[in-house]
Amino acid sequence: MQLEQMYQEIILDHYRSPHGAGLRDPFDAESFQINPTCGDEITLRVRLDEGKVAEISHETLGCSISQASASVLTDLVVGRSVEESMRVLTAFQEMAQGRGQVEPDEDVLGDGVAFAGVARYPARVKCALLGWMAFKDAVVRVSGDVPGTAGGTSDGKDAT
Amino acid sequence: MQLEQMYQEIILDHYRSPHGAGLRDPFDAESFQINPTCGDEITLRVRLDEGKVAEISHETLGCSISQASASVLTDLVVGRSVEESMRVLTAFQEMAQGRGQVEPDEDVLGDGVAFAGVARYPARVKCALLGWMAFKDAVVRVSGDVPGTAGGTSDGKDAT
Amino acid sequence: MTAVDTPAAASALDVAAVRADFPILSRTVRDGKALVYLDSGATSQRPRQVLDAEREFLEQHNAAVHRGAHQLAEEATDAYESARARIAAFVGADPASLVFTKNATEGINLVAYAMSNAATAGPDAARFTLGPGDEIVVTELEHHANLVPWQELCRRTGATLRWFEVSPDGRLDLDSDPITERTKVVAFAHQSNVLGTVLPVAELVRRARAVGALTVLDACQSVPNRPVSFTGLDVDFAAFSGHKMLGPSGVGVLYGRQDLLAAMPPFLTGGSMIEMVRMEGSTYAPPPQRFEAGVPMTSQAVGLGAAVDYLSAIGMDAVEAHEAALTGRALDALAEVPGVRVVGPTDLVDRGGVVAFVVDGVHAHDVGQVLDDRGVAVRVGHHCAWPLHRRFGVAATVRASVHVYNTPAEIDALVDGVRAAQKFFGVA
Amino acid sequence: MTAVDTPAAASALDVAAVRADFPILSRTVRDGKALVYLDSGATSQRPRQVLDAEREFLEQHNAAVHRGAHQLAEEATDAYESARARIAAFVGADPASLVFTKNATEGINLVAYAMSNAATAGPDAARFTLGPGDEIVVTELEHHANLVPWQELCRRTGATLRWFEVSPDGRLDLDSDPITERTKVVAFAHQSNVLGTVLPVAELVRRARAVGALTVLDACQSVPNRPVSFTGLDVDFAAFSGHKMLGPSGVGVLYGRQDLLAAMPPFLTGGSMIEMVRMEGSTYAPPPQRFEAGVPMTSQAVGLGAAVDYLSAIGMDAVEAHEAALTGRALDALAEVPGVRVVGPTDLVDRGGVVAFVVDGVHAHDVGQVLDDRGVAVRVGHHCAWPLHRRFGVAATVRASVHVYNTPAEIDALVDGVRAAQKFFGVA
Ligand SMILES: Cc1ncc(COP(=O)(O)O)c(C=O)c1O
Ligand SMILES: Cc1ncc(COP(=O)(O)O)c(C=O)c1O
Repeated sequence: MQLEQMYQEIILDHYRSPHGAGLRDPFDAESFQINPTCGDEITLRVRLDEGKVAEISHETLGCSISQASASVLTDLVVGRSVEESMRVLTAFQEMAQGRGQVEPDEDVLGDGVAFAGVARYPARVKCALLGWMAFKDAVVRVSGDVPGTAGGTSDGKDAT
Repeated sequence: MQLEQMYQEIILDHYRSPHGAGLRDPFDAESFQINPTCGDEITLRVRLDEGKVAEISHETLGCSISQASASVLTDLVVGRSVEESMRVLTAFQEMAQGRGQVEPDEDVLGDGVAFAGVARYPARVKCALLGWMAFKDAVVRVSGDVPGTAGGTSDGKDAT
Repeated sequence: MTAVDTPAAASALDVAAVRADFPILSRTVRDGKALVYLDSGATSQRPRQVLDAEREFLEQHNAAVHRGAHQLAEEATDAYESARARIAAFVGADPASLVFTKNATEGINLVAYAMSNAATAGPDAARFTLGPGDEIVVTELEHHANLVPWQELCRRTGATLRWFEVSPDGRLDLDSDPITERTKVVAFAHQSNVLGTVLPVAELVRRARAVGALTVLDACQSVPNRPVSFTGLDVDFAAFSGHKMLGPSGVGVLYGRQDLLAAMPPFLTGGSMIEMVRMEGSTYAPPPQRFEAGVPMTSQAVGLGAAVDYLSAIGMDAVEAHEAALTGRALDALAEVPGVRVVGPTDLVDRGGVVAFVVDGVHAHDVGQVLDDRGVAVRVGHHCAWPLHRRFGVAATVRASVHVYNTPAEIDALVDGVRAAQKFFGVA
Repeated sequence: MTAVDTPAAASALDVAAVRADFPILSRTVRDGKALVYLDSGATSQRPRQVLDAEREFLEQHNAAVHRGAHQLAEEATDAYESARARIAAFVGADPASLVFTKNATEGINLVAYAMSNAATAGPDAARFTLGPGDEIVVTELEHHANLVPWQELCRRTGATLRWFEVSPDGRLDLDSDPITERTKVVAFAHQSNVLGTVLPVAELVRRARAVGALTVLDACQSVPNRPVSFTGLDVDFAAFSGHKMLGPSGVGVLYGRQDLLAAMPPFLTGGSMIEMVRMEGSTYAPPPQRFEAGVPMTSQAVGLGAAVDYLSAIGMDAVEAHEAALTGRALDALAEVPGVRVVGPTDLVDRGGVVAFVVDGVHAHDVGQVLDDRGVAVRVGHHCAWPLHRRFGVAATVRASVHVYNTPAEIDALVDGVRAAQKFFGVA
């Protein structure tokens, strides 16, 4: 059974009690993203403070993967500088889109490495990225541009 | 060589010296028909007299089959009643569309039976029918309807 | 709602013999699990008879149809037109009323675009013109393919879209009827690709006719699965796809009443659909050629002809009975699983072989993943019927759909898999 | 004009080995005559590598792409997108700039309809809108597929069609240039499907750009026969068909510059091309998905990918050289036959492998019949370029066209057949 490789305990834990769940005030920007194939939705709010990600909150209507991913995102980027958080995002995205070929760096991704198994299921990659794309979009809305990333959703494949 | 079965001497004779060639005045109606696949054209004039086909004249820009067919048409219908001519037309059309399965009646079709070989080449059937469709159309233009035929070009397959 | 309702004809279908015709069914997935293919509502598999027919055509007769005067071109044209004739007989129609398209989506778009083109196409086409004040009626259960083209037609013409609603048990709510004297088109599915509901075609046609509206039937989920006659149903237009009926992808059919096709302006333009072309302007061939611009999907039409022969040899009554038996089994078994809710009718009355459901506490995507891990292929998501999902308050459902090659044991594998998903995610 | 001009690369193509890959070439026609297929300009034949790739896909991986979450759906999606990537590399483009269509005709119509749809599609699409006073420029040598859609676009929008003329030697008459500040689109063939003439793409792009007009390249007769890079040519859009390049029928490609595709409104609408659908209205996915509504021609895309692999393995330089050698041989030999007149350039400069001609005193249809009787398959008629034929004062021509599998002996069989036709009809 390959299921356990995908649904690692860390993922199931985050899914059962997701961090950052529930929308909170105040916030600097909000992003609403959908996955057009399955209709899953996330609303994500971000509050920045002196170039740092001060708070993330989200409401996710989606599968275990998208919920767990939004939770891990919260853990990974809150407290970091916007620039650092974008480096984490890039690393996460590369792993998720890597078809299982990209070796994730646990120092950068922490619990995020648990999603390496998801990368082998192309139909689930969008689930894993939904929250991250919302985060990126929200940051753009605050700051007008995204430091430290190239392209991202603009390749037409991962836009939600 | 199957060529001779298609290009029977009668056909080649009519092709070399077509009857009715050259547009003549006076006429009761004129029809212009084209073959959309090869661009062949015919302009055909008909003059009726007391319910009879008094004269046919035509200018045919087309292959040997379409020219010979217009010539044979002239021979077959001039002097006949409109009604008789339509019976000949129906018989000719049935033979031409018969894929070589319809035994032509020489009493009705005269030299027209020479076109039985053409019927085995579906791409040439339209050539053989071009003049006949012009004749039918011209008669309709004079009389407003065509006695003795059912459908004809309206099946969408042989409209030119 | 039970397998007891199954007509005796079901026995006419020898499923083991049928399965032997489908090479893909003997492959395994996910580390050696037998493939349980329950996604025929998305696309069906092809029997070797269809593959062979297409290959034989390509190895022996391939040429551009309707264009050449050599022997191959004759043979190719004959094969293409013979396929049209056999497919026409299969759906109770005249060959001249069938237009080959790339899929059903193109067929529906063809009608919608012809209607907006009517605005500039002269008096013959006047009956197709639409403008502000005119209305188009669809239903809330439509596949996007029979919804978005009408939204876009409204955008182009200024007409307004209205719709029938769906009742909680997954039936069309006939009381929500928005048809009025302003209605010009009524477009609806023969069978929902999510609920399985078969719509009351005769009644909808009657209501549309009463106000002089044209009817457009989305027959994607009916032609593959039961006997259908378009002339019998008396619809004006109908569309279906080859790939859902054991035929090739890349080919579909638009049926149109001949007098309507004859008056309708063209959609795609180019080669083979013309009567006369000058730089200054062109005139167009009679239907169906008028609507088949360019080199067509020749071998695919031949393959679809072979698919229709294959289905006819089984008999569409037997196909329908077989699918009803499987559907009944699935509905019965899922009803036994606590926490599983079928979206759509739970009996077999006016209902076809697609079963969509939700599992409380487990997202459809996660259910699908567990099923996939066990070799069971279903579809998860909104199945291109997003408004319908919204109406039922769910983002996504799991959908199992059957065809001639499915077995009762495969239904059991599905239900076992659903229980396993509940267990894996700790909700049972 | 002679075979002496042939690049040395021609030797790279082992025609006997190539022929062995094409099952249809070993069949006979008309009572046992060897098939001499000189109609590849209409549609080419398929090597078994293409047939096998499609069959392997259908027997092992077939599923609806971009829609399922099970293993087959993953594999099918990978195969489909891998084909897109390989085809993109073949034409020097990014995969995201390639849209799969059913044929080139649909691709050109897509651009034309997107432009009329722009009128009601909001500010993003404003750059595509057309109206009275705007002009579209084509040429007199276009295939109907690159003429009639523009005539119809003019009809829908009130824009005006203008065209380049053709000189007596079958070249584009650049002095007849109708491009002005009013020109919004310049659409032209890369190579004429009748004359064989290769158009001066760089010069036409330069002139179009100078006035801010979009360029649309009909690449149907170039992509199959020589190395082509759309980004190198710097056109805005380009279209071609699979069936002319050893690939399946029912699949074609539209190339579009990514920034243009991103701003362009959709054409066909339905499943798989949406972002969000509500009954009240919908939003659309980014390209290329936005332009691929419905279940696509999946196995056909896979087959086209295999065709591109096959051509690449031979090498497009070798293909071009091989065809040039055959064309040179045909031009030389026909020049020796009194009463035969080639319509189009009589040398190999900027000229591809289609040779159209008339025979004094014998109608093209009759020449074609004699050739067919000898097993030689050519096309007769106006080849969907009726205005061009009118410009040369002929109703119909005979057209021979070559591809990788043709041999010098087949060219000789053509020329012998032309002489036989003259004899049969008593003009020589
Ligand atoms: C130059 C040219 N353009 C367009 C087309 C149309 O291609 P299709 O019929 O495959 O759409 C053809 C071939 O028929 C062609 O030769
Ligand atoms: C009810 C219904 N309508 C329309 C379609 C669209 O068919 P296609 O994608 O083959 O055009 C489908 C299948 O996807 C369907 O199930």
